Amino acid sequence: MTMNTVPVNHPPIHVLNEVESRKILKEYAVPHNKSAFAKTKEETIQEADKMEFPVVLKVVSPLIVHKSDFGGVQINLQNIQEVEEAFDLIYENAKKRGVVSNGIEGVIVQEMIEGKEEILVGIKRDPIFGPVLVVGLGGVFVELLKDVSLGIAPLEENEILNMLKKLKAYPLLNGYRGKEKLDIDALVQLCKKVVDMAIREDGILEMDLNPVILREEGKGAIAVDARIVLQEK
Amino acid sequence: MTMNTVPVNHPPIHVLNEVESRKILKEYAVPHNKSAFAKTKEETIQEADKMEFPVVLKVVSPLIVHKSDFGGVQINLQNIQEVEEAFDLIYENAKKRGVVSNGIEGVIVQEMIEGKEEILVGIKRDPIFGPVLVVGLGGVFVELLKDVSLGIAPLEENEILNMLKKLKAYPLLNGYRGKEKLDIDALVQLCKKVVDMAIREDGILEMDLNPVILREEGKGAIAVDARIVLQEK
Amino acid sequence: MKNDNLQKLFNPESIAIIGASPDKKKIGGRPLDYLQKYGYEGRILPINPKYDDINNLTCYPDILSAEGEVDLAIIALPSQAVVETFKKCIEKNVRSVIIFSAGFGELDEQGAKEQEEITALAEKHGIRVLGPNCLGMFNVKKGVYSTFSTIIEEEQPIESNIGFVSQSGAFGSHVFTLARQNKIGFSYFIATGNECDVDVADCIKFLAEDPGTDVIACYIEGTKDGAKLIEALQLAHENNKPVIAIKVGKTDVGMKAALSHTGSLVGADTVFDTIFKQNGVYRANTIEEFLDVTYAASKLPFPKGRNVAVFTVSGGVGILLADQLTENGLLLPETPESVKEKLRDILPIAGVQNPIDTTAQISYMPTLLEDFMESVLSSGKYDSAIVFLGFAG
Amino acid sequence: MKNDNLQKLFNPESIAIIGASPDKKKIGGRPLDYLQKYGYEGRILPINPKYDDINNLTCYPDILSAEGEVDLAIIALPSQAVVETFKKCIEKNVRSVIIFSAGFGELDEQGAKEQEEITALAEKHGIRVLGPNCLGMFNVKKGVYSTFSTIIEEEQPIESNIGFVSQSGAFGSHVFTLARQNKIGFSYFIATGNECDVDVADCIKFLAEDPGTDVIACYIEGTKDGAKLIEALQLAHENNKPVIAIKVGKTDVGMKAALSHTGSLVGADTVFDTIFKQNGVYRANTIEEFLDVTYAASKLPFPKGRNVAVFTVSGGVGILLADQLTENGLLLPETPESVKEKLRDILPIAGVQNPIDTTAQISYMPTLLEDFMESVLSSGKYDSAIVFLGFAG
Ligand SMILES: CC(C)(COP(=O)(O)OP(=O)(O)OC[C@H]1O[C@@H](n2cnc3c(N)ncnc32)[C@H](O)[C@@H]1OP(=O)(O)O)[C@@H](O)C(=O)NCCC(=O)NCCS
Ligand SMILES: CC(C)(COP(=O)(O)OP(=O)(O)OC[C@H]1O[C@@H](n2cnc3c(N)ncnc32)[C@H](O)[C@@H]1OP(=O)(O)O)[C@@H](O)C(=O)NCCC(=O)NCCS
Ligand SMILES: [Ca+2]
Ligand SMILES: [Ca+2]
Repeated sequence: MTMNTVPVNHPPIHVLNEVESRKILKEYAVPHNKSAFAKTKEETIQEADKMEFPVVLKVVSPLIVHKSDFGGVQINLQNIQEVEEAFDLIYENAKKRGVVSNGIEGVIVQEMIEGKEEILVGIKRDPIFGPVLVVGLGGVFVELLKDVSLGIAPLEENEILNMLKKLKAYPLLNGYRGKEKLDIDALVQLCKKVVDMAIREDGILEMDLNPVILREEGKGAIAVDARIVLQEK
Repeated sequence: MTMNTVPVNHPPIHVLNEVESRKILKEYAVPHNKSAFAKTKEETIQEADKMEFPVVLKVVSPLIVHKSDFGGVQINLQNIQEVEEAFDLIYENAKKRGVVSNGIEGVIVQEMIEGKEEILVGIKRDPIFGPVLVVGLGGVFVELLKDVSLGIAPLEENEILNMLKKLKAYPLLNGYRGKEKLDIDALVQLCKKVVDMAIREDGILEMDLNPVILREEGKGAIAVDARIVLQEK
Repeated sequence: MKNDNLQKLFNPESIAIIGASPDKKKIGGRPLDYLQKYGYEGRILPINPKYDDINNLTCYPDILSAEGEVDLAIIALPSQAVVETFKKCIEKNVRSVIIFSAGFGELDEQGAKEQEEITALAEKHGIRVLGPNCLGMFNVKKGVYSTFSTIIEEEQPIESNIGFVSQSGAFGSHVFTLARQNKIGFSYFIATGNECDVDVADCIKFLAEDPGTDVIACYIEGTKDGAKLIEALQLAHENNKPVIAIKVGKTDVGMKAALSHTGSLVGADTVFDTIFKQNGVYRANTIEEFLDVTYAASKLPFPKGRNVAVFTVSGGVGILLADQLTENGLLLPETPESVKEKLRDILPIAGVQNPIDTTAQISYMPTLLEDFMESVLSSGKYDSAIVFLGFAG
Repeated sequence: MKNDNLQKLFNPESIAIIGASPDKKKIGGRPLDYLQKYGYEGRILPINPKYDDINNLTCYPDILSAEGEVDLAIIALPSQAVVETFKKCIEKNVRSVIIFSAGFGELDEQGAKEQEEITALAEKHGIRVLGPNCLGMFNVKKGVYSTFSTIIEEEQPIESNIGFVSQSGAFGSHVFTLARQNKIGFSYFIATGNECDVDVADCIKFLAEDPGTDVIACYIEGTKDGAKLIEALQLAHENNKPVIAIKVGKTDVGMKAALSHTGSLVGADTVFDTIFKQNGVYRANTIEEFLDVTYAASKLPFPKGRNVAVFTVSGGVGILLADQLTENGLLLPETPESVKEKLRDILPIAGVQNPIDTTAQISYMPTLLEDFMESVLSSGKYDSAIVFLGFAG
């Protein structure tokens, strides 16, 4: 047969920013930390005030790609005063590297989530077979060892659990060497919601929750960063 | 043929403690951090005084196996005062768990080495083929992924380098994702010395340098823990 | 009705060959020759304006003048004549068509257009089409040889419970011939060609429902309809028919890219791999493995568990088998103590620990293997047994 | 002198068979039969007090009364008689001995003691011993058939440049027979049995220095002298003779233990694996792979680099080959643009990108493959070529 698994003409795509992406997560009740966009220092303080401390600030600027290297991410802010200082610091750091205020759209304020492992949860819509769920442990496991598990939607909870069990790094989630077990169940639930969302929202071409923070048993799995790529209609 | 690769009668063995093991390392110029055994607080202070700060204290007691869990390891001690406090803390922690002074032989004081990766360097003497060098990255790479490289002595530098390159984790040593390259050359030299030592000292049945601290290029590879198993003659 | 016509395609009571020829070397001459010499019992209707009769069969000038109902028409004409002829088949109410002719989607724009026209007409009229650019198929039990492949020229194919569908005619022919050399036969052999209508998924579904097929072997390069393929694999799984697939294109070009986003972790081949795993398909990496696993699945029941007893005439091969079984997730539980004693009573020098070594004494004690197997397997501890006899020392 | 005697063992001018028999079915009758019927040109001296002559050869009552020098004595007597007979061989100044008899180290304490005695005597007198408990050996070129194996009963072995040494007689026989079915022969076939003196390393060294042997195949279960084995493998490597090994016992029991110390990371099999890798030995995992790789190494030169051009009659098989080559670290560089044009000139419908698809047109254009290969390989871009023709469609 003539090979035509890959369509030749890619339709135009649209990459949602973190704020836009989180709106979709919210709609489908995918657990994620509280997060808000703020244009000014005043707005930043207002938003932080509605959250549980500690919080994190991240710069939002089309000019700044590697936020952390840039001093554009300030973590572990314990109170409003630290938030104010961090806001100023981010703008100073940007200025030092040549980005002044009007090159910055604002900041994202979000609750800081601490956990035991960082997980990549992703979706890729295959042109022939539809949404593919991808999970793996963040960092070297995904990047260096390509230790990821794939599943074609639809997927039941037990199928997702089996995907996790196929990871070489799975023992790290399941009480490795006497350490506490992590909340695998919550991770499965989160993945299930992500898959169901991808089935419903057929405009989603690609999605990365990277990382999802996984905590001890009973303490949940929470996405702290999100990126969604839509297909323009 | 009749299978007889494994001898039936194991000769008696003798496990050297860290202090004894380090003596052998010194003899063969295998790089290791300065380390001393001290029976009393006074001796501890004297020994620490001869070292470069920061230092580390570790309890020495046949009753205490998992030193860290026990509060038996105190790191990053910047001056004599902190050493004194740490000494007391170790004894207090032990007491809380039911080990009083006469159950404790003393402490090991050693210079604290910070680096980028922890490497396992080991020797196992095969009854048929002699010393086998084993290298791998500490933690999950060795323990979970069994990502180790083996080499039969004798081994030249280039052979040892090839062993390192065969590790799945090798990229982490070699400037992974724009990070600094580590001192692979120093690690190779250290391994070479270990292999030559094992060839000369035919009483060495098994040896673990776990970990060897590997630092950025030019900054060396230094064993910070050592355990040698001898065959009794 | 569409599926009924799949029955007419693969299991026809009457076959018209448009472009039939008395010359057995011609592409239109071969199916006629095979159908006749291997005793097809349905009606054969050669169609060719040049002849009144071919090999003692009435030959019709065109399909419209053919007598009676036609379940299947084979079109073996140059590509220019295909669309027009196909339309006549529709007019004649032919239920299914196989188009051997090349020169369609695989060749150029013009060909692709004509192929699309055939697809649209087939859809509209509920007529099933295999091809174009296709080697055809055969159904051994019913003696349906709708193919011009020379692989069956010398000898009638062996019948078995293995259904084989291939997206490549050349690959299919090669595997068929290798299989025959190993005395392995098939229930159906189907080459799908350009898949303008019937595709590999349709064929898997058909075989999953065919009572004469217990195992489905397929060669896949790709598909246009993912959901249909998954459905077909699930159907086979539900019907307890193992599917063994060989899928080329492992070396995903996309996978070479940086791994920063999910997108770059998911190549076209990894998706196929996942589908195979999710649906219990055995993916073979080599042609040899493809045939070996297919054949094993066609002859042996599925073991109930992972416990294997190994019997050999050579300790070394016993360990070799133990290594390979263990690497593949199977277990070799120890021989129970009481059984060991029984074995030692039968032959003191035997290796009684699983893998069990009968030694070369097997040549001198005619019931040795039988007695050993009886003793070991009656323990109820094992789910399957492997016997390696080797060539005598 | 010890090595000279290895020549006498594997390449003797005179062979005494102690326990020779006119009965071809008896273990002492078979080597005599093989040596005679396959035309051994040296002297054959049957030894047996029961006969004056066997098959027209003078038979001597014992080895001491045998006429002239004896390079090799084969002992085919019950185990009780072996040590005594071996001593007589020393007295006679026999250079080498093969002991077929079982009942030594592999059986019990008593046997182990007798075996040690033989080892000590061999060492002391510089006489080389193959066995005991051993199937023997053969050297095809010289027609030396010092074995009782029935694998060569029906047909004389094929000669080739592959030397084969096996620590298991049963494994050796099986592989020999499989090889012959595939028309693969050997220079030497050696089964080492209990290795009371000559071991697998000695044989590898011998083969590494044998001018008629280019490739060494070996089956290994273990060794007592690690340094000697490494030395032998290094010698083979230096002499550019590929070594293909099959070693059983991958499933290291020790490896199941916790991985806290170096000791538990190093099982007996991983050490072997390391030795193989360090010395360029190809370790095969299955008997099939063992034979395939050995045969390939015996016929083909080593490619100078990793660049492969693939020619097939089937696009699918081309991709399959590309997958497997890539997985094994080889490269399939693109066909140069100018070459592509040449190929298109020859055949417009060809797949001109490496893997190159000649299509089934190869059946109709007799010089197509030749022309394609000439065009592609003369680019100088490729180090090796693979051609897959398959069975015709
Ligand atoms: C289909 C194909 C084989 C026809 O080629 P061909 O046999 O040379 O074609 P011809 O022109 O000789 O026509 C075949 C016969 O049909 C007859 N014919 C012509 N028009 C006809 C019509 N409208 N109705 C009936 N018969 C007709 C011819 O007279 C001829 O009969 P003959 O053999 O007795 O002379 C060729 O076009 C083709 O596509 N080949 C490639 C097939 C292929 O590789 N498929 C993919 C496999 S993986
Ligand atoms: C070696 C072995 C085969 C001998 O068994 P056998 O042939 O039954 O022995 P026999 O007692 O018949 O002796 C053989 C011949 O030697 C003769 N013989 C006896 N003593 C003799 C002596 N001192 N010198 C010479 N000949 C002697 C016998 O008369 C007999 O001759 P015949 O066959 O003409 O009667 C047997 O002991 C054995 O070990 N078998 C296992 C071999 C094996 O499996 N090896 C490992 C392969 S992987
Ligand atoms: Ca599912
Ligand atoms: Ca070396």
